[in-house]
Amino acid sequence: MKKNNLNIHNLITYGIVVAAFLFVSILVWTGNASRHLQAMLVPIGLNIILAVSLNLIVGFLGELTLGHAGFMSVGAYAGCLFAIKYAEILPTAVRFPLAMIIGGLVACVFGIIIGVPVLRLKGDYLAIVTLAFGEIIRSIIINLEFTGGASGLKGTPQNSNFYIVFVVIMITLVVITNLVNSRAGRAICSIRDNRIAAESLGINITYYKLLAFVIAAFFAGVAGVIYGHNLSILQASVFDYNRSIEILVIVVLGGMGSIRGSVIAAVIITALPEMLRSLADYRMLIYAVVLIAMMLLNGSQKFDKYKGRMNIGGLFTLLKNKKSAKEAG
Amino acid sequence: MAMLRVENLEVFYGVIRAIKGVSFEVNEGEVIALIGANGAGKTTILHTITGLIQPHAGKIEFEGHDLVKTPAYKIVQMGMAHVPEGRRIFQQLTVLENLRLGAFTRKSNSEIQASLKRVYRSFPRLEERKNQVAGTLSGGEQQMLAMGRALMSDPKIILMDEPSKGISPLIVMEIFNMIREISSGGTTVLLVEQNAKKALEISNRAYVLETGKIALEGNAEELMNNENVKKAYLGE
Amino acid sequence: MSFISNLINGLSLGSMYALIALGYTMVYGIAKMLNFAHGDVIMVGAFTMFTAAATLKFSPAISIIAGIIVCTLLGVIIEKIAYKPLRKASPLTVLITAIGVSYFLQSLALLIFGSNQKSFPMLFNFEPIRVNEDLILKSDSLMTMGVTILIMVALTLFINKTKTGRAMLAVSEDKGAAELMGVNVNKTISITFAIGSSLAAVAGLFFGLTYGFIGPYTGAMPGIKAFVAAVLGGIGNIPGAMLGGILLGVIENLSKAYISTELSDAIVFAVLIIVLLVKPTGLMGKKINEKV
Amino acid sequence: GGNGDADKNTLVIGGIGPLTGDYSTYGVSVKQGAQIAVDEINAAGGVNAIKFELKFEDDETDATKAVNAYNTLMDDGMKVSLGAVTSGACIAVTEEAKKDGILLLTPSGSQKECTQYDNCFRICFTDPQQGTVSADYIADNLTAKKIAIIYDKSNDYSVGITDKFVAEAAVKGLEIVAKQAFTSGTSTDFSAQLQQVKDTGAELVFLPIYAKEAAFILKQAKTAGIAVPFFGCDGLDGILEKLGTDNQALANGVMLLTPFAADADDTKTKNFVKVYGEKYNGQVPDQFAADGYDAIYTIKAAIEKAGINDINAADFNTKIIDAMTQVTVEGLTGTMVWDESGDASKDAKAVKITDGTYVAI
Amino acid sequence: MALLEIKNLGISFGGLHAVDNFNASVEKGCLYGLIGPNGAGKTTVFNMVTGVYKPTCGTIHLDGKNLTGKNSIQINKQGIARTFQNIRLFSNMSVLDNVKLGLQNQIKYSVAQGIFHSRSYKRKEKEMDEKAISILKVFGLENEYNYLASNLPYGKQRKLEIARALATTPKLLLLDEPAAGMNPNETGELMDTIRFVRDEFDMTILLIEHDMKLVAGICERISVLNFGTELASGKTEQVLNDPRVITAYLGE
Ligand SMILES: Nc1ncnc2c1ncn2[C@@H]1O[C@H](COP(=O)(O)OP(=O)(O)OP(=O)(O)O)[C@@H](O)[C@H]1O
Ligand SMILES: Nc1ncnc2c1ncn2[C@@H]1O[C@H](COP(=O)(O)OP(=O)(O)OP(=O)(O)O)[C@@H](O)[C@H]1O
Ligand SMILES: [Mg+2]
Ligand SMILES: [Mg+2]
Repeated sequence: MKKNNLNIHNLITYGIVVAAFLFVSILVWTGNASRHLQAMLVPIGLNIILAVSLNLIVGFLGELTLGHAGFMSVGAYAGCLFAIKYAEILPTAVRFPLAMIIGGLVACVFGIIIGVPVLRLKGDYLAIVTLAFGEIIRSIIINLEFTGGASGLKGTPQNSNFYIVFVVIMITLVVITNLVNSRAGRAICSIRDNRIAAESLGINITYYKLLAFVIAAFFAGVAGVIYGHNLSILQASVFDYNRSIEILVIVVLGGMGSIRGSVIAAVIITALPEMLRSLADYRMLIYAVVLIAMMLLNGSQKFDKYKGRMNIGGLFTLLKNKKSAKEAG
Repeated sequence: MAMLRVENLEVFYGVIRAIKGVSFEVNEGEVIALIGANGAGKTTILHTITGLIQPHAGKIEFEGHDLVKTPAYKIVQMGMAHVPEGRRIFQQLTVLENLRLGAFTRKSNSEIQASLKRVYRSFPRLEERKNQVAGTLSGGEQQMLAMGRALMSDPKIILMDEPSKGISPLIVMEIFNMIREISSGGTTVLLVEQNAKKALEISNRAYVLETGKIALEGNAEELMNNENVKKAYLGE
Repeated sequence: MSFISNLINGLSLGSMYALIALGYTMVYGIAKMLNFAHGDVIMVGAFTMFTAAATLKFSPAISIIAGIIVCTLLGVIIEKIAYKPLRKASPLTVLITAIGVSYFLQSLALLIFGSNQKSFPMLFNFEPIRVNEDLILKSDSLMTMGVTILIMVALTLFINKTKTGRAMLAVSEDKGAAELMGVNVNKTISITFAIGSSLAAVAGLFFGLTYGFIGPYTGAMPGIKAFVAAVLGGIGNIPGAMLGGILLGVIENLSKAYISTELSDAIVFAVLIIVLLVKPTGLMGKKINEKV
Repeated sequence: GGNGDADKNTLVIGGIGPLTGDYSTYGVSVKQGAQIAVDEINAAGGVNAIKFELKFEDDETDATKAVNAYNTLMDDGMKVSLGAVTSGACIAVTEEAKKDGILLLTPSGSQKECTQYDNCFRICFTDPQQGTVSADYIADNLTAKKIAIIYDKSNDYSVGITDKFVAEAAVKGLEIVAKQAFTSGTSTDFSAQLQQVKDTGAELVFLPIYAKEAAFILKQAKTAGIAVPFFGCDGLDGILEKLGTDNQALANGVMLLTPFAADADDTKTKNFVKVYGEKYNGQVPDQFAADGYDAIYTIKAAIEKAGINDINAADFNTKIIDAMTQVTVEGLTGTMVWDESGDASKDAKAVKITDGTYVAI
Repeated sequence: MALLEIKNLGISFGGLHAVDNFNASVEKGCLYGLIGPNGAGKTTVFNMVTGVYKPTCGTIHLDGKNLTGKNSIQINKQGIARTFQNIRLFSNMSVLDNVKLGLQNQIKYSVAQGIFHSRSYKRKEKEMDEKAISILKVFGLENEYNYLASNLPYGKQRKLEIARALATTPKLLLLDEPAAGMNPNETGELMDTIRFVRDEFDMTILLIEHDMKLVAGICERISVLNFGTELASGKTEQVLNDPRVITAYLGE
């Protein structure tokens, strides 16, 4: 019975994404999608991938990191450098997926490097160290010759499109949800809930922490490669800590540990500033106000009653609680 | 007039109705026991009285003042102390600092010193460990500290949530003696206990709580001889 | 000689970081939240003093007081509106809200003052002290250093010796238990923010005086650097913030002078990582043993 | 959709640049300068019965957001794009403009790739041009031989000029005694860099950076007791305004190689500075504003040259793009003509700041 | 030879000798009690046996294997499981998942099999579910398997913690004050459960408890700690009647 619930829950998440994809596709095919909307699809998709993977670290493992953009950047540079080198030699159908895998794997290596301090540090100390790692990576990229330095890396074929992003989103969702619902995922969650108890059960904390970092880094790296293939220029400056924070905002808004929440929040947070363009000068001000308001609705007890409506992840816990309350009598 | 009066108290945790219309009274100078199984709602009631939780409905009066809308810190200033469940001592502060904080609402230094002496007399272990960081005390030591800290405010009424939990037998006796002493010193006591036998021995009256409702009430002796109580709470 | 100059330059940069880190760490230590908007309160303080002195032509003393008052109020108001409702929410929710507040203050300043940087009025006139041809002591830096030390001592005394200070310690550990001791938790946190924000105003003043120019984003980078400094010293620890700030400044300047200006940021961050790997709670942070 | 405007024969010109964030001053300047030109042209009845409308979108200096902005503008009926203010964003936008085949004329995108396609042109100098010209000027006209450079390693403009400058300096026999970097946005303290300048005994400091950071450097240089002259490129324009009236003395002796100087004597500049100040409460336009202004007049010139009088004509794009290589524009930033590469050829003026005014040298 | 052999065990925290020269040997299948005043060092002994603290001196052997200085994870794998004085459940996870985490090292499949939900994932998960439910049944928790652990009432949380420890199929089970906070009735129930676990799973159990009724009722042997050193040890009745134990610990 429980397994069924879980499967249905996951299927709903997949269903939402597929339905949204079909809806947008129809808009595009019928010529009803504005260019602005079409241009936003890839960035939205990227944020979904990034948020879902970051959720593995923040929501499930329970560690705060501010360096997700760092993983994204090493993935992007690795994948794009590969793609530029083989632009003429390999056909897109081979080159692009290969670039994604290379980007993902290189990010994994960095995931391990960054994972090591994770084993010793907690909370805000870890946050600052991951932030520092991200900034170090960025600083080094800017100072290297072959990355194009400050002027950026040019010449990556522009192969990204909405359809590819959709496929990668689905893969990310399936992998992360399946992982979370497996033996390894349970171990990862147990570290979040009570590290000492997990140790007492013989759960290898080191291994699972690194695993979470490596898997999250992989998808961030893949997202980076797609990013690099979406624009004709790749600049290190976009991967600063503000970018990491943006992804973190999505995860928190969507509800920590809620994959579906991350997906929906990614759409909201990416689209919101674009939607506010018509406000011209007041755009960022309103964005800030909306962000604060959303967090207050999300976290304030005063709004507990309405919580489900704002926090997508919360909606489902609320329903679940109601149900178990009923069951309990 | 009752010193503390609770009327038709209703408390919810989200959608869960934890307290379902509880009423009781504590008169000045009494020791009142509140007993009940795990999860009956004893802790919830204490938390609501001292203002850490807002009730859904009902009245709480302390010496004629309405406590429902009164913030917790003001309630303490009115002379109510609470030894909370799980002790809630300040883990990173030393034993002495914890005790000092207990006297936060008091002004006179000499009175505070006197209280400190009294606490040390009751719990010599605390004096031995006065400069130890409280978080590393053993479970029992932490419990002593929590009680000592509450006494530091020289309260009119003290609410205790399972003070004997995790305490070795000898000290349990001491703690109950302490409660007697506190009571004979004029402080009113509202005692929540799993150890019903000991609690009833030292209290004037008692209330039995079952899943958020008062199931039984009466004076302690009566309850001790009540067949249901014997079976359910005294383990006889 | 040039080494001494570089060292002195590092110390003056470090004392600026330390000054900002003090306010940061104070709020963190007591309210247990990373107030990402702290840097932007610095900016507001600087702009208030700018407006008072340059636009409204008030005297320097009044301008400075105005800056401090505005920041103190702002700190308290931000706390009331944005953080207080989130007392029981997860720390991450509060962190994101703080980021939102930071964006808000920046955008507001951009709307009011425009994107162009403003030249900060010289509220005092400092002449650098020339020891000799090569060695120049910047008097504004000396002031910063002095004020920072003063504030550090005052804060330490305040927290350890006063009743409010003790209340703060209690609140920092367990708000519920503090309330049971009769501590007014809301008031205590308000005071914490008031103090933290008034320190931000002081930091804004010295930032303006030292560097001369302010803009809507002036606070962002010092905010991050102060965060780093606070963590380096052991976050929540007041002397630690001072030490962290000074070290950060010195390391930054020496690595610029002797290793590479290109990679100085990376070097600073690498030092931070190494320090934390050796001492996971920062240089002066208490190691908290979790009793099992 | 803004198609309603198009029907009225109004040419929608789309600008993109940072209006918020650390680099917002550049976006704002371009926007304001361009707006003045649009207002002037419309007030004069437009061009061949065509009215101009400027729509300007924020990109926060981010390439993705620039592309989003570009597409928003396309939805709003944009027919000519001002590309983007910063190079990285502009390069990303060139791809889109190429697909759409519209004219892209960036006021300030200085990297080479900003004009990589046939439909892309620019107003400002390219980075390599400035680096070479600066080195030549210093070697040919000044006595300083030992040069220190302070540049912004995170900024492509600054890095681009620096690289060319270093290369040309070697050719011309200048000695680079110090090459000091910083990161814009994160740097306010330049004491280490200046100490280095002092220690190496440089005779001139080359500042291929923007005025915003230069203001900090000049102020700190004075405290550090550095008395050698500073030499900058077009990014340094606006330094007086950035320094503010209190600090104008700091700029004394600063030389810069710029196509635009707000203090120039010609009536065009004077008029522009006046209108700009009136419209934007006393601000003094910088080179970005001038580039924006010139971009609009260049579009006007191209329309006139091509003889377009209906912006909805099918061959609008090809005609206006073709016209770009034929026009000569007398702008605020000099007299410009364009070749196939899309780069404007114009002269740089060397000016020296003396007592708060630019003096040609 | 005894299952658990503790020799000369000692630890100090900054000058404080929390445990000093402690010896005990627990025979296989025995229900062994560890009692003593608050702060005597009982929990500290548990912490050293389970690798949370590293002893300053002494040795710990389980089934002849030296465990001294090993970490918690290794020690659990060698066959020691425990509960904690202050309950440590995975509070945001379901009751079932809590027990399944105990089975983590018993029923295994690879990360990749988990990600791809392979056949063996399905089979092993099913096996885990069944095993976990069967353990929950022992404690009467099978109907609450889907609850969040934190939503269980206190007494059931205590039981769940024992169930979770049992799931790691230990040779030795350490219980730290399992009856704390329970009323006499619940304690009675718990005593039955502990006995049942010992008999059914052929378990050796070492427990800390202040409830003398429980100690006297189920422990076969006990050791008494006082100020970190051993005060007495031996058969339960003997020790509980030892006058030294009465003055130091029991009172009366
Ligand atoms: N924070 C909370 N959120 C949700 N439910 C809660 C919370 N605290 C307590 N409850 C529920 O309210 C009911 C009463 O709990 P309470 O802690 O008051 O019981 P108690 O009588 O003190 O029990 P114990 O003897 O275990 O301390 C229980 O069913 C408990 O599960
Ligand atoms: N990490 C630590 N740092 C410092 N002192 C400690 C630490 N852990 C335990 N102690 C001290 O060691 C002594 C023994 O503590 P322990 O927790 O083992 O007692 P206990 O016998 O379990 O008591 P209780 O029955 O009250 O739980 C206590 O005095 C305690 O203060
Ligand atoms: Mg309770
Ligand atoms: Mg113990």
